[in-house]
Formats: sequence, C-alpha cells, structure tokens
Amino acid sequence: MTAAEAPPLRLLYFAWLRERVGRAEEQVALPDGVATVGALRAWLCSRGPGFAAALAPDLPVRCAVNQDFAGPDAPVAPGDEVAFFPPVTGG
Amino acid sequence: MTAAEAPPLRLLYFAWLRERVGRAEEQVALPDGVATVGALRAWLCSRGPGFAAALAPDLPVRCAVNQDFAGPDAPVAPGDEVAFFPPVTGG
Amino acid sequence: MARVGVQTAAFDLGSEAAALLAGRSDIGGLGCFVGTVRDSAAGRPIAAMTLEHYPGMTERAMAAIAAEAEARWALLGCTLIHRVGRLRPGEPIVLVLAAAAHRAAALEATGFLIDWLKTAAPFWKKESFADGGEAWVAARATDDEAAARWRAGAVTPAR
Amino acid sequence: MARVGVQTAAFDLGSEAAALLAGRSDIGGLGCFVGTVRDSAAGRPIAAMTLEHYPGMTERAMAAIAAEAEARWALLGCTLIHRVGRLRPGEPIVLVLAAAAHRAAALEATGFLIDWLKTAAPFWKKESFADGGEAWVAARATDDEAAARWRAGAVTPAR
Repeated sequence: MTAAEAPPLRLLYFAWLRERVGRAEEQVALPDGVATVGALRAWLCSRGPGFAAALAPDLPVRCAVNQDFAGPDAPVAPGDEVAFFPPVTGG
Repeated sequence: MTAAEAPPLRLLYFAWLRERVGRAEEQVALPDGVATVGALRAWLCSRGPGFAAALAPDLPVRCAVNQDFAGPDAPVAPGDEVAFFPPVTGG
Repeated sequence: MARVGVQTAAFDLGSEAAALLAGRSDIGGLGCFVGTVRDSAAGRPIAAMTLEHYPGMTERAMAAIAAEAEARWALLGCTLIHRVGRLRPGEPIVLVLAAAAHRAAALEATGFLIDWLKTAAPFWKKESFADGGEAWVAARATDDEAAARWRAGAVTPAR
Repeated sequence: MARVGVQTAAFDLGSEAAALLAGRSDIGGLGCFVGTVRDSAAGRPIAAMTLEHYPGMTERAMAAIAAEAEARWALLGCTLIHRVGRLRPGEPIVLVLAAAAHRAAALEATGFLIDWLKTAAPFWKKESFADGGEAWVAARATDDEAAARWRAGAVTPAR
C-alpha cells in the first residue's frame, strides 16, 4: 500500500490544546517515518506556532490512540484516531 | 437524707436483657453498699433466675448511667437512670 | 449543625440530600451511605428485622457522633437518620450524609459516621427468620475494629 | 452491569439510587458520592464551570473503571453519571453509586470510583470567574496520589 492509498489519521484536540491548535479535529496523512505517538507529536509541533504552543515537549500533554490512553512509544498507523489533550480534570 | 427519703433508681433493660428480666423498666431503691455499676449488676443478679440469666458476669452486658455509656466502676446514685443492654448492633 | 433523626417511617435519600445541599455553593462533595436489610444471615433466609433503641440516649449518642465528625472534618453538612421498628428485606435502615468542601473529607466522614453509629449508638437488631425462628444479632468484632480505625488521637467511641 | 452516563441534564440522586436498589434484597449497603460545583477556586469567585469531554472514549473509560470496581469488590450495583456543559455553583457534576452486601465494600468502591474518574476519564474543566476571567483547571498531584492508593496489585489507571 503506498502513502497515497493509506487512510488518513484522524486527529482530535481537547481543552486548551484545542484552543491553541485552533481546531477540534482534522485529518492528516501520516508522514513518512512517523510511527509512534512521540514522533507524531514532534512532527505536529513543526506545523506552526499554534501547534508548538499546544504540543511543545515541556507541556503536560496526554494522548489516546483509538480511544485508549497511549504513551509516547505507542505505535500510530494510518487510519488511527489519535487525540491529544491535557491531563484530565473531571470528577 | 435517709434511705427512705432517697429517690429511687430508674432501671431500664433492652433487647435480650429485657426479655430475660421480663420487664423493660422498673424503679428500685438503691441498696445499702451499692455505689457502682458493677455492684448494682451483682446485686440485680441476686434478685432471681431471670435477672441472673440477663446479667451474669460471663454475659456481654453494657451499661449507661443517665444516658451515657458507663463502665463497671462508674458511680451510681439515688435518682439515676441506669440502663443495661447487650453490645449495640445498629447501623 | 447536624440533622439527627430516629423514626419508624422510611427516609427519602433524594430529599434529604437536596435539603442538605439547598442554597449551598461552598460544598464540593457529598458522601452518602444507605444501609439496607439483607434477605439472609449466614445463609438463613430472613423475613424481617426488628430494631429496638433507647429513646433519649439514642438521640444524644447520634448527636455526639455527628458533632465529632463535624469537628474532625470541618463538615458543611451532616445528616444521620436511623429507622426503628419492623423492617423487611430490601428496606433502608440507616442514612448517613456528610458534605465538605472536598471529596476526601466527605467520604472519610461518611465512613466514620456509619462505623461509629454501629458501635456507639444504642440500637439492637432482632432477626425474624423465614423458618419462624428469631434471634438477636450479636455484635461483631469486625464492627469494633472498623470503629477503632478512627480512634487514633481522638475521642474513643464509648461502649 | 454498571449504569454509565454522560449527560448535560442534572441527575436525580434519589431516583438513581432507587433504580439501583429496586427489587434487590441481597444488598446491605449503598455508598454514594455527589460532586458539586464550588463557588470559588483558591478564593477567586466562580460564575460557572464548563466541562468538556471526549465522546466515545469517555463512555469506554467510565465502563472500564466501573468494571474494575465491580470485579474488585464484587459489587451488586454501580452507577456513574458525569455531567458536561456549563454548570453553575451548587450544581451537581458527578454521581457515583456502589452497592454491595456489606458497607466496607460499598464505601471503598465509592472512593475508588471517584478517585479513578478524576484521573482516568477524559473530562476537562474550565472555570469562568466572576471577574470575567477564564482558566482551564490544572490536574492536581493530590488527585494522582488519591488514585495511586488503589493501584497496589491491580490494573494501573491509564494516563
């Protein structure tokens, strides 16, 4: 399967990450060489100042892949739903 | 004040003590020489088989004097309300 | 000031909680416990449970237990209601509500209140079994141990 | 099987508890927790609290938390309801109910459920202050510590 045929990633942002990124949701093609949550986060940071303000390495960012919490080493594949958000504060 | 003038004790019994004694409440004159919960319990035991079955030394009996929990050394005086009952089981 | 009650009628959890919370916005958490009559004891089916108490002393003891909790956890609300008389399986026996600014205090106070109610308020339970037998419930060492958890550095629950 | 819900409407403690207890006589104790919006944060008056969540994942996470509690304490009933949207001071945010044969299990499970809801379900709170300012609530180390209490020998709450 070539990159052109691969299904896109569905990206979701919540709370202050959503506000800084400026969108709640988008679809992107998984870039070559990006295969983990950590690599995806680093690549997203390079997309502009809003992304950097939301996802810079020193920020407390959590991630879920396909609606399960996922650490930086978790794999990311085409078609996945990947969400970035702050530490949760419900209850 | 002579014994004849002293107000009686009000005695109360609850739960299986009440059933064994055969009454819920009575008034008695505090006998000479009885000045503590423990002495009162021993004297009551001598009043008959129902009292002995309720208040014998090996039974788990609790006491309150004037509606406060009281140990065997607690003082008892004419006019007091003294209750004997099993360990509590509410809640 | 706690609300303390001994009654034969059923209580209403929703309205008791609403009354405690009404008009308050300083409360962050409300802990509750409802004790209910179980349908068997050690496997023996129960037809009913009859609760006896010591009128006068009961209310004093419940007020003292509530005051202890209010002081230890700076409670913003506290309700203790205990039923007496004959109750059937499934019926509620006891209600504890404890409100505080934060959840830890509300939940700890709820646990304290039910543990102390069980060991320091003059109630006695008699079980009526489905087979016609009856028996007074014996006090349980585990209840004493639960109450003793809260004893460190504080007023001992009177026995 | 637990009842889990995410909703904007207020929940009714009395009817949720009644639904959980209905027709049951094996339950001996029902633990409850209701979290409410406080009127200030660190002394700054609050006009409203807005709760955002991750639809889909939220329900999955709440079901997983409830299943963990049901397994650990052999619960006979469990209800988790969390509100989202804009809430005013005094309004209820979250409801936890946990029923068991005995009170210790019911109350422990109640504490576990609220601790894990706070740290393992995807909800976020934004405070709107009376002075016009707004701020997302920061996660608190004390909440992580409360959740970690339950971790020994068990599934770690995912972060």
